[in-house]
Order: sequence, then structure tokens, then C-alpha cells
Amino acid sequence: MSIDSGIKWRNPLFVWGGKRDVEELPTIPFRSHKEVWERTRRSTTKLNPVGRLRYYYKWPGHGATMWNRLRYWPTRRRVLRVRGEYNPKTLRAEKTIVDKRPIWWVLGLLALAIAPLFTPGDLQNTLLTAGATFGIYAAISLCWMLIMGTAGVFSLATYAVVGTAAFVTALLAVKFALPWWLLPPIGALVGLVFGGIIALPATRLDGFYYALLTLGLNELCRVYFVTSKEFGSANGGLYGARTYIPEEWSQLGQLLLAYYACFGLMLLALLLYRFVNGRRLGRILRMAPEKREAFAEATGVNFRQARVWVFLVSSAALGFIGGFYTSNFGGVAFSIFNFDTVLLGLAMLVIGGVGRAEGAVVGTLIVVFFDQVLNTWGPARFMIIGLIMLLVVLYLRNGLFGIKAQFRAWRDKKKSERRSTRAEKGGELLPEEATETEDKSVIYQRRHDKMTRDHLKTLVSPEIIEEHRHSLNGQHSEALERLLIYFRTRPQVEKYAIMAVERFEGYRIVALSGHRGVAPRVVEDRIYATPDEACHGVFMRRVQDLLES
Amino acid sequence: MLPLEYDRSEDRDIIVRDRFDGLRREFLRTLVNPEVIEEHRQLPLGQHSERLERLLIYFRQRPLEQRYAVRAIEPFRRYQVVKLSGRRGVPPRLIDDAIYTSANDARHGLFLRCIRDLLET
Amino acid sequence: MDIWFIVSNTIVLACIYGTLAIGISITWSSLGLLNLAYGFIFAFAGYGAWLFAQHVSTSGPAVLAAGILAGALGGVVICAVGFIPIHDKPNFTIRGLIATLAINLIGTQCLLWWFGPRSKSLPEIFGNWSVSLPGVVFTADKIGNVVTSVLLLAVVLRWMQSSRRGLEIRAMMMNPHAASIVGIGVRRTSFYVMGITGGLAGLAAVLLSQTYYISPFGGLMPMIKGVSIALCGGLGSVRGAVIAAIVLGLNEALTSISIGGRYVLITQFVVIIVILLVRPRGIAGLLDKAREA
Amino acid sequence: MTPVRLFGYTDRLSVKPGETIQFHVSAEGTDTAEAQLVRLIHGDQNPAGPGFVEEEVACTANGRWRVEPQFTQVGSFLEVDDPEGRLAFANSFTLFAFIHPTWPASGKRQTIIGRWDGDRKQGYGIGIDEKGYLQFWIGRGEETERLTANVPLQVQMWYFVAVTFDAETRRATLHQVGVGNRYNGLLGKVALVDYESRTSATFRSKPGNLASTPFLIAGSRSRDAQQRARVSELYWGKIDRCGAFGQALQSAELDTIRSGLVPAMDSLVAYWDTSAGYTDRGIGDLVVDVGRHRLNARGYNRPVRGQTGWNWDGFTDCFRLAPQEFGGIEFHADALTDCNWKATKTVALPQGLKSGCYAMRLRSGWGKGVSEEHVVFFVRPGRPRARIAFLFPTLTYLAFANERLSFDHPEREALTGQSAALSDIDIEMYMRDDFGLSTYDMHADGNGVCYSSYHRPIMNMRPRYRMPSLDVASGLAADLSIIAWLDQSGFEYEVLTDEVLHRDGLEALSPYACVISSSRPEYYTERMLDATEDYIAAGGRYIYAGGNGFNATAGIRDGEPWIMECRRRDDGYKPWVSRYGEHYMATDGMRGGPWKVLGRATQKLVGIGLSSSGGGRSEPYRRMPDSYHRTVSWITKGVDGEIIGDAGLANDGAAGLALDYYDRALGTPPHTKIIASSGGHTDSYVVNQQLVLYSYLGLYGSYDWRVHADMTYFTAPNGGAVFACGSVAFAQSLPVNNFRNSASRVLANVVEAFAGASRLPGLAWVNEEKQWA
Repeated sequence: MSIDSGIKWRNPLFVWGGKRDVEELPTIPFRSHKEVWERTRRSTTKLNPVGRLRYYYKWPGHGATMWNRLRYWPTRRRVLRVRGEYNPKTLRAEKTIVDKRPIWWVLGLLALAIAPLFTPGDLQNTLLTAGATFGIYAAISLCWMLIMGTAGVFSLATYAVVGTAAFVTALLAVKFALPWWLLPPIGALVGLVFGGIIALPATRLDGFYYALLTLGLNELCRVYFVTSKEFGSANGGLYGARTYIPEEWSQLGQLLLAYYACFGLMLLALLLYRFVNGRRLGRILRMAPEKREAFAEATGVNFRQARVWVFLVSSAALGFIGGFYTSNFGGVAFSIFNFDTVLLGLAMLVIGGVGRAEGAVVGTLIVVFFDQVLNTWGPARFMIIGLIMLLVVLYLRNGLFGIKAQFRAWRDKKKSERRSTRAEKGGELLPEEATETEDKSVIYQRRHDKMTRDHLKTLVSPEIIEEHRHSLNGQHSEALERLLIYFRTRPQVEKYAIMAVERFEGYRIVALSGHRGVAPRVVEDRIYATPDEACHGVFMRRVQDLLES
Repeated sequence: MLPLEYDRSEDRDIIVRDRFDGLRREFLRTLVNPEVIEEHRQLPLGQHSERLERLLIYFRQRPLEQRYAVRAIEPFRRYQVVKLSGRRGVPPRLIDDAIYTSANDARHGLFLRCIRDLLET
Repeated sequence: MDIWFIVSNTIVLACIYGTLAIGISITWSSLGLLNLAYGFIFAFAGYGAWLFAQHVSTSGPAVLAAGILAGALGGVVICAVGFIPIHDKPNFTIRGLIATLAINLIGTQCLLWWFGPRSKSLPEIFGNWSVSLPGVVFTADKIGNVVTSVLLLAVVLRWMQSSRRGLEIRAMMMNPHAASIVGIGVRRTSFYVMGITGGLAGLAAVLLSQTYYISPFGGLMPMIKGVSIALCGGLGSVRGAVIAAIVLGLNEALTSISIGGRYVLITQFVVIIVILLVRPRGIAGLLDKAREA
Repeated sequence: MTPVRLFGYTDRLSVKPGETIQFHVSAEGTDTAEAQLVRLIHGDQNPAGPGFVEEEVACTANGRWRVEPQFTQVGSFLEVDDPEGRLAFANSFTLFAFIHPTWPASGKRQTIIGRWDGDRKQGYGIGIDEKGYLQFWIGRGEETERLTANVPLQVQMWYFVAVTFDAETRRATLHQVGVGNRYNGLLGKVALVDYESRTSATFRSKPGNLASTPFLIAGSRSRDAQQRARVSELYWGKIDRCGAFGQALQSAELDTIRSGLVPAMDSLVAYWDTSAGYTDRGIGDLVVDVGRHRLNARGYNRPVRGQTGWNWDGFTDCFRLAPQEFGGIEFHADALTDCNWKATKTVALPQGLKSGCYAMRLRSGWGKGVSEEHVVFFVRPGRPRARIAFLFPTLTYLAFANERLSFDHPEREALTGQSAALSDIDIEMYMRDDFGLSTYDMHADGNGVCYSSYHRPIMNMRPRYRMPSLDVASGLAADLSIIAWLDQSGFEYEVLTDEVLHRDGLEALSPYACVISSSRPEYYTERMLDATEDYIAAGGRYIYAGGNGFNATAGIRDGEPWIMECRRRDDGYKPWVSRYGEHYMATDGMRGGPWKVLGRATQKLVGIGLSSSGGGRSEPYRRMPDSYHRTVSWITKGVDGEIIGDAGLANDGAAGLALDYYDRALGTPPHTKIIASSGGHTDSYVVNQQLVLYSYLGLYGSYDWRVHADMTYFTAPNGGAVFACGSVAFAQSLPVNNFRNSASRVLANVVEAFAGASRLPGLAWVNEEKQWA
């Protein structure tokens, strides 16, 4: 790097008359190490602020008091799955509620339970009837969610099952004047039978074909019941079954009873959803989604049987709901079969987000709200529902309750894109990396190391290398000594050393591992005759590593 | 620690120190050249080249009675160079009447005086 | 007994529903979109033709052309709204299906809201002459239907074989992934495909409106028939669709003769279930595996 | 005509407004002085800063004072109060003592024990003559008779010396026997040196005993020019047990005494057992006479007790473990802990005085020869009202009081890397011996100075003082930069001192929301360290505005706050080292030396601790990536660019003189953030000995990464926090450019946030960092 500038380094030991000491050696002009520091007055990349705001309240740690963890009694699950954490920034223990859904469920159901008390006078009966239908449709959506979400069978025959069960129970009720509490079980039986029939193709056909089939099936049922006489094709439905609502009650009382009965039905459906989805069946099916069926089969998971079981259970449940439908309304109309109801049902599921119980319930709430409460708007209601459904399908990956996860994924993608644009850091840590570093002195060591290396690179020159070759272990000039001192103080990992292959005959360069119990690795296979040559080899390697870094 | 001023006549390490000192001075005389003096004039304090640093280190390790110091007649305005006495209670004595306007110039004057002592003996 | 009547009925039904089924299988195999919005396109084309007939001229071929154009327009709109935004997003197939269902819901409600519930009728396209052959009478519209549908179908298929665009669509049908690599834009081709299938649906709508009236929900029954024919014939193969159309047409004619119109659907589904149990992919269903890629 | 010189000190260093304070002033060449009470605002005369600024304050004491030269008794000795004159032996007597002379050949006479009046030549005494021989002498007024041993005393060796005087035969015998063992002396058994000498002679007369002569240990009575009684012939060295008998003992009895047993004979007049009265928590000034008459001896200028005795066998290293082996009392002729000048003036301070650093400015003489003296003292608030307190490190001032390292210490210049820049006051202090030494100096006999007191004029606790070896404003002058900064910044602040912190502990600090430390709070007693730690842990907000802090232990006896004790043994910067066994402090029994070695590294208290010290050039701080985190970015608000403290009064930089660094291995709290760090220091900065297990080539500033200063911040329990500036020169970088610079900006941000009543800023940004998916 430097021309022979005629500057000589004088060896202080020469005056002592040692036989190996040379009087003076050529060296490079002196450059203070401070030049590099004085030159760097600003970071090469733009450093922008870091740190995320905690805008919500986090429960503090328990400190010394005992924290006895609550558990849902029969199961192994902890209530709200509260996780205790230690915030490295404030060094304070904190508690994070990982699973907040039980809270929202309790609040939601509580709201629904006390809703009738707050309904304004004039809207009272529309709201209560809407509430009753909401209860029923929510139950249906939940069972449908079992099929579509858990079992992953894309079936549109749900309303066919409910309709058939309703009509059959209505017929029996009218014919044999059955009491109202007998209708739901019969409905369940009918549902079971009907489910068994349509389960057969479900196992054979996959996804799409089954959807089209069930679509046609629904149409088939509609046409059959509409055109059949004993099912009351004359007056648009079959009525006359005895309902559990006693006539002598006041109109409001009846509405309230219906509302709470349907609310109870919805709770039953939730319970069923919980038992099927949360336990063994649900886990098997969740383990074997669309893409990983082959893997599930390989591992011996019989997901097909699980699917059939779920299908049958939910069909029975749908039948039960059908029975309850008749016992609630005293009969059933043909409108339950037409295509719009199926579409509305599908909208309920899709809007809420397939795969979650809250998706079904909230989806139903929205659709029923538009459908029943705003029925003064005419066809515009369906357009709105259709529009919501379309937008949800197009833009939300999995419905209303998938928004949060989808937004976070998008935000993190944006952040990582921004982060990757600032790679060149000039050897120092960026603020984001600094916050991740536990021992902050590492940050300073990086900065000091970079400055030192920049300075040392200017010192490497032929004279220095020649001097090292010549007087390896003697007194060195300041520039060479500075280089050697730097090399000596490097961390042990990958530090060069000399291995005596054959004492006084063969030496080889090895690199220390720096980890206890791990032998040094051989760097090159060249054998040096004397340790001094090997030392010079090590010096040359270190200089090369320095210049490359 | 032995008393500060005990009679050192029987100390044998004087001989070793003198020999080391002699050889060191012989080497240091070869280091003195105009560039070193110019470098010191520009930057009396701070990071120095090895040549200048060796000279400065030697001048700092001299025994107290052969040491010089800067005397601030009036801080930041008038300075002069004095020679320390090395004996408790005896004040340092004035060696020349040059007045310097800044501490660094005074330090350079002191450096030149040490260089002259080094070259003469 | 009037075997000929049965034959004529099957042919007519086969032709009309065949066009729909072919449209569905083409859309499915090339775009992977199962278009259940045909009900809406059907009604939309019908109303389009009806408007044209009311305001412009009532000459048969013009009305037919108007219907086809309206159908094509409806197809393109559905493609723009339902296909383009989500065609590259995850689990596109289910979302595509639901999107088209949603469009169908919105569309039919719009028509209901715009044109009111009363059903409209189209002027005669083929006039009302009839040809009588020993044992059976062929009315004009029946013959017209068959001739025009067969003729147009042949034109479309010929166009698909020969023309540049047709080649692209067939490439897409064969292997959409390879096609997009070779440079056939999915989006550009999807507009053509949806246009054509929309046109076919428009044709079917106009032909069918000779017998049934146009109503906002009128398109539901034909769609379901078309879907079941495509399903039975094997999504993605034109020949399968034709065969399935004939089989189901025959079945429909037979059941309406023997046990009455009410059970037409039931027998039809029984036949379909039997076929599917035997061949889960439908009669000629072969492309489905390719579709997965 | 002698040049006019004025010197003074106060009896108390920290007073409240309205209290009285006594000024002791000594003057030469004048008898009147113009006095004016002034409040000191800034001291450093560096042209880059505001220069020397003081503010005159109205006070009843302003005006002309009568002053006179005052006499100071230098040197430590023991005085026995003997009212009945039992020790004025009329007839035969015996004296014995265990001695360990550290400077026998000092060329001046030294008295070990005796009742001798040098002026009237009456009494008796045993001591060392000019040539370093043991000598016994008696005198009746006209002539003195002497008996000298024939073997010189070896330096730093233990001897048993005894003299018997038989009144009838007037025969005096002098015994000198070496009692050195393997540990307690300089030379070993292998040194071919003879220690024993027994001489005897017959005197002509008996000792005359004046009533006024006191019995002294390590000194003898004489008169000075003004005929005032003073003590001279002071002894250099250690004295262990000594005593006196009323009869002339035989050599056999002397041998039993030499073996350590004291015969319980009735002729025993006095036996001073120097190791009696030791407690676990320190040793007092009283040497107890275990004989019948309880003739206890009282120390003057506090002789150093708890030193290793003659019977110390090297097994125990602390006087608390085996008190009987640590009976040595060390005497120095140049020790000084109290000038005992007459009070020139008792001043009652005005009531509404603002809390701050005050001085009584005394001026006399005229024209060129005018001499000005600032007698500095500190006024703390009557009742704490402000939210900010500044803590003056009076203990550190005591440690450095009247230091003369650049004259006496050969390595000082090599250490600071520059030749000394002396001022007149330094030379004046070097010449006079009556102002005592600092704990950084050595007595003339080579042993370290353990005690330093403020009952003497302290030349370097003056506003304009510049430390000669570093040529930089140091001590009070440096801390006044912070006071000037606080004054101009408009913060309402009050001033405390180490003395108050030591006495009151946590109560002194707890009324304040924010406490600011000085630029070099180096010496901390255990009580002060505990108080600071409790203050921070209880939610206090501490600004460590300097470097090299909380570094060394010191001891203050409860009754006498003006004397500090300091021992030096373990690693760290030490100008001298206590001998093994003598590194436990006599005032409170604690081990001397740096706190790091005792398990309380500075990092544990304020996050950063000493990494290196040096001189010559100071460097700027550069912002570290952590300072961009929103929890701490408020600290560097308003600082444009990444350089903090580019200029300064101390060698033109904010990071210099002593550098502290962040080190998790020494106890820095886990969530501490480094706001800024300095770098690129010159080779005069060397990594401190505390951090290095063995010295190797490459420990200088240009090689080792540890040589840098870290500016850190961390939150403490109960809403407390600590902001550490990281170097001594930071305080002196505040006044640059009329207090408009980045360092001042940073400190202003921090003081504002700490003194504010609300929560600390930036506490909300503690969510988990999600940088990338």
C-alpha cells in the first residue's frame, strides 16, 4: 500500500548488542488511530426510532402472593389461558390473557340473554320474533359449521335435512296429535336417517362434486314437498302441530318464551359444537385438513370415519332442530327449502368465517338482523347481505374473525419489507438489533472493532509483512505491534493456532473451535518446517482475513 | 516503602539503573530529528508516533530532581519552565526567563530543554 | 306409443341444458371457477332480450343475438367481480363458488327489485309453424331450439378448435399453470371464457323462454339441471356433458311419461347418484386431477 | 518585609442559614484583612467557559477583621495526663518499650518515651540520636548526661528497648534487643545484621523533674521562638507496648517483659497496653494504662492505631481477629489532623441565605502584593423545599486536600502523560509543612498518609484551583461548573455535602425528587453508599453526573466528622499501599481499598463503573443505537447530529480524565440502555488495574475496547431511575459556548424529566418489539 517512504524504524534493543537485533527496518509513516474516530461523526444508514406503544392495560405479576391457576373443572384447560411473562424492558412480571374468547362469549351470551329487557316498545315483537328465528338459525349454522368447518365437507343440504325433519314431524304431529316435547327427538331420528343417506356419497365424492350434489338434493326436496299433497301443498306449508307455547299467555309472554326457548336451543347447539369440535373428533379432523389428507392417512388417522361420524351427529342435531322448529312454529312452510334460504345460510357461515363457532353465531346475527329486523326495506336487504357476503369472500381470508390475523400478517409483511431495505449498517447495530441484544456492551464492541479494523487496514504494507517475516519474536515497530496486538486479542472462536505435527520438523495451521470439547479444525494442509514460518503463515492469514472483512 | 530521602549510597541497583539508562540514552539520541520536534510542537498532548512517545516516556521516568515542570504565573496567560528540586520543602527553581503564552508552548519549551539535556550529556 | 315424442323431448332438453352444462364445464376446467351465477345470467339475458324486444325490434334472430350479447355481458361482469380479485388467493375454489353464489343472490334480487316479480314473455322467434310427421307433431320452436343450439354449439366448438383464442382456452383447460408460464394471461383468457359461456347461457335463456316465461328466479331450475348434467358428465369434458345431457333428457322424458312430472327431479338425482357412485368423476371426468395443480 | 499571606479554615463545613460558623485565619505580613461573604458560582478560568464568577452576599461579618499569625503543632504523639506527677521519678526507675523505627537515620533527634523539657534540659528520656543510635539521657538543667547504644537501629525492624536507672549507684543500663520475626520486619533471619546492644554507665546526677513537663510518648516538650510550649524531637515509626517501673529491674525481669508478660509488681507505675480497648467497630484515640494508676495517654494529630505489633505472626491480617497482635501505633513527625488555631471570628449567617457553596473572601495587602484567600464552606437548606439536590463530594475533597503528587510522586507524570503545570499556591504549599498532607501523599518516612482533615487550610478546595498533574480544574473548581449550569438553567436546587449524607443517611436525600452527584464522587463510606442505594431503590431519581464515582472506601468517626481515614491495599489506582495486616481502618474496622473488591462494584449502584483514567485529550460521545428507542429517545431530544459533548473545559471534550463503562459482569442492571459512548482515546488512558488480572501489551486506549465512557439510563424500583454521564470531564463540558451545547441539552432533558412530578417519560413504549415476521 505504501511506497518506500524511506522512514526507518529504529530497534531500541540494538544498543544492547544482541546478536539477532537489526539496527533499523523500513516502516510506514505514523497514522494516529484517532483519525478513523474523528472521521466517523454520523451513522451511514438512517436510524429511525424504535419501540412499540403499549396502549392497553396488562395485569401486573403476582409478586409474592400465591397465584393459584383456575382450571375448567373436568378438562385440563386453564381458564383464559393466562400466561405469565417477564418484560425485559421494564423487568416487571406481566400476565397476558392468551385466549380472550371466553370473555367475549360470556359477554355476548349475556347481552343476548338480557336483550329483551331493553327492546323499545314499538319494535318489541319484531325484535323478539327476529330473536327467536336468530336462535334457530344460529343453531342450524352451528351444526352446518360442524360439517363445513370441522369435517371440511362442503355440503349445502343442511336446510334440506332441517326441512325434511320439520315436515315429517309436522305430519306425524298433525296425524297422531303428538305432544310437543316428542317432536324434536323424532326430528332427530329423521335427521339421522336422512344424514345417513346423504353421507354415502359424501365419502365417495370430494369437495366440489358433493357441493353440487347437495345443491341439487335441496332442489329435489323442495320440489318433492311442494308437489306432494299430504304435506299440505295447498296452503304453502303444513301447520297444526301443537307448540309448547300455551295460548292463554299474553302475546309478549309468548314471544319471550319463544325467544328464550330458541336461545336455549342455540346454547345446546354451542354445547354440541364444543363437544364435537373441541374433543377427539374435532382434533382428528383438524389434524387432517384438505391438503394433508395423505399424511393423515399415512399416520393411521381414520379421518374418513371421523367425517362420517361428524356428519351423522350434525344431521341428527339438524333433525332435532327441525323438530323443535315445528314445535315452535306449530308447523313449517315450504320457504325453508328455497334457494334463497340456502344462500342466506351460506352467507351466515361465510360472513362469520368458516371454522369458528363465533363465526356462525355472529354471521347469523348479522344476516338475521338484515333479513328480519329491516324487513321494511324489501329486496334491498338481500342485496346488502349478498354484497357483504361477496366482499367478505373476496377480501377476507377467513371471515369476520379472521380480520385480526390477516391484518397482522399484512403489517408484519410491510415491516419486514421496510427492514430489509436497510441492510448496509457500516458494521454497527441498528436500533432494532440493539433492542434485541441482551448485553449492550456487545454493541459498543462492534463499533470499536469496526473502527480498529478500518485503521488497521491502512497499516498493512509490504514493509510490515517483511518485518514480521524477518524478526518474528523480537521487538516490533509500532505499526506491526498494533496489528499483532489486535490479532492476539481476538475471541477464541476460529482463532488460528499452530499444531506441531512433528516436533521441530512439521508444523500446521489449525483454527481453535472456541467451544470446550471441540477439537480445532485443520485450516490448510501445508506443513511448515519451523514454528516461525508457521507463525508467519498465521500472520499472513490473519492479515488476509482482516483485509477481506 | 523506604523513607523518601534515605541515603542511597549502599543501594547496588543504582549501578544497574545507570547502565540501563546509559544504553537507553544512547539509543534515544538517534531518535531525535526535526520531524519529531515538529510533531511535538503541533501536538504536545494526545496520540504520538512511537519515536516521540519513546522520548516522552523517557523524560517522564527521570528521577524527580532531574525533572522539569511548567509554572503557571497567570493561568491561560503566562507560563514559564522550572526545574523540580525533588526534596520536600525545597521549591522548584527557575532555569530560564522565557515566558510562554500557553501551557502547550511551555510544554514544548520543556521538551526542547529535555532534548538538549539528552543530547549534551 | 309416441316414442318420437320422447325422442324429440330429450333432444330439445338435451340441447338446451347441454349448452349450459358445456358452459359450466368449460369455466370449471379452464378457470377452476364453478360458476353458480348462471341463474342470474340466465334471467339477465332473458330480460336483456325482452328489453330489446320491447324497445328495438322483435325480429327473431335480433332478439336471439341480443340475448346472447346480454348473456356474454353478464358473464364478463361476473368474471370481473367474482374471478379476477380472488383467482390467485388461497382456497380459491370454495371462495369462487361462494362469490358466484353471492353474485347470484345480489343479481336476482336486483332484477326482482328492478323488473318486479311479474314474469315477462318473449315474442316468438321461430314463428308458430309446425311440421307434422307420422305420429308426432314438431312445433316450430322445438325445431328452432334444436337447430339453433346445435348450430351455435358447433360454431363455438369449431371456433375453439381453430381460432387463436380458442387455442388459448383449450391450453388453459389442459394445464392452467403451464399456460400461464407459456404466456397465456389467465386474466385475459378468463374474460373470453366467461364471455363465451355467458353467451351460451344467454342462448339457452332465450331458447327456454319460448316455453317458460322470464322471471328473476327463472334461472334457478335450468342452472341446477345444467350443474347436475355437468356434474354427471364429468366436469371439464364437453363430450361427457353432451352424453350426460342426452341421458338425463331421456330420463326426464321417460319419467314425465311414466310416473308423472313430479318425480322428474328425484329420478334424475337417483340416476346421477348411481353414475357418480360408479364413476366419482362423472362419465368422462378426467381433467379434475389436472385441475388440482 | 515578608510578603502578605492569608490562610484560613472553618470549624464546620456544612451549615444551615442562621447558624454560627467559626473562621480560623492565620496571616503573615499583615494584621488586618478585608472580609466579604461571597457565593461561588463558577471556578474554572478556562477562557472557553464563563471564567471565575462569584456573587457578593450581604452579611454582618463583612468588613475589616483583625488577623494574626497562628502557630500549628505538626506531628503525632501521645500525651499522658499525670496530675500527681507519679512519673516524675525522683529516684531509681525503669523504662521499656517495643519500637519499630521507620526513619532512624533522619538526621534529627527523636524521643521515644520520656519526660524531657528540651528548652530547660530537665527530665529524662529515651530516644534516637542524630546518627540513628538508641540513646538514654537525663538532665538537671545545667548539663545532660547521655548513654548511647553501640549498634545502630535498623529501619523497619522491631526492637525491645529498656533502660534501668539505679538512683543510689546512679548506674544506668541501656538494653536494645531485636524482636523481629519472619513477618513483622523489613529484613529476614538471613540478613547478617546484629540488633542487640547492652551498654551501661554511671551518671553524675539524678534527673531533675519540672512540674510543668508532661510525660510524652514519641515526642518531648520544648519552647518555640515566642516561648509557647510545643512538642519537638518527634519520633518516626511504630511503638507497641511501653511502660515504667519505680525501681531498676534486673535483666531477667526485662527478659520476661520482652517475652510479653508483665510482672504484676507493685513498682509498676504505668504499663500502656496499646492493644487494649479495641472494638469490632474501630479503635478510639485513648491508649489505656492497665497499671494501677490509670495514667491513660491521649493522641494528638491522631497517631495511626491498629498497626501490626511486634508479636504479629502474619497469620491474621486484621486487628479485629487478634487484637493483642495489633498493638502498633504509628507516629509521623509530619502528620496533621487539626491546626487548633484560635477562632478569628464567629459569624452568624443571615437567615434567608440561598443554599449553595459559599466562601469568606479575605483580602489584604495592596497593589501587586495583594493576597486573596477564599475560606470555603457549604450552606445546606434549613428545611428542604426544592426538588433537586446537588451533592458536593466533601469526602473526596478531603482525600485530595493539599495533595502534592506532582512534586513527590515520580510515577505521577508517567500516569497522566503530561508534565505538571504548577501554580504559585502549589509551590507555596510544597514549601510549608504546617498544612499537612493528603491521603494521596506519603509521609517523609515512606508510609502512606491515612488521615486527612478540614481543620486546616485546604489549598485545593479553592474555586480557581487547577490540579497541577492534569493541568485541569479539579475538585471544587470542576463541581462549580455544575453549580453554574444549574444556576443559569433556572432549576430550583439545593446543596448537600457528603458529611450530611454520612450523618443523616437516607433522610438527607429522601425529600428530593432528583439528586445530582458531583463530577468525581470517588470516596464513599459504607453509610453513604447504603443511603444512596436505598434512595434509588425507594424511587429516587439519581443523576451520576461524573466518573470514577463510589470507587473507594473511607472511614469517618461519629464524633469527629472533620477527619477521614483511608487505607489502600487491593487493586485500583493507589499512590501508596498499606502493609499487609494494616489495611483495615481504625475508625470503623472496615477493609480499606476500592468498593469493587469488597463486592460492591459501582455498576451495581449506578450502572457504570471505572474502566480507565488518564489525561491529555478528552473525546466526544457518539449516540448509540439504543438511544433511538422511544423509552429513552427523550433524553437526546434537541441534540442534532450524533455527537454529544464535542468541546469542554477539561481537555476540550466531554469524555475524559476518568471513564466509566457498562459491564454486565460487574452488576449493571439487566435492562440498562447505553445512550451514548465515547471512543478513540489516546494511549495515556490505560485500563484500570481492577479490570485486569495480569498486565499485558495492549491495555491502552488505542487498543482496548474497554477504554471508553458509556452514558447509560435505567429505571429503578418504585418509579426511580438512574442516568449516568460516564466521565469526569462531562461536568466541565457544560459551560462551553455559554451553556448552549449538546451535553448541556442532554443533562437539561434528564433533569427536567427527573425533577418533574409526573411519571418518567417513555414508560409506555415497552411492548414487545416485532421487527420482522
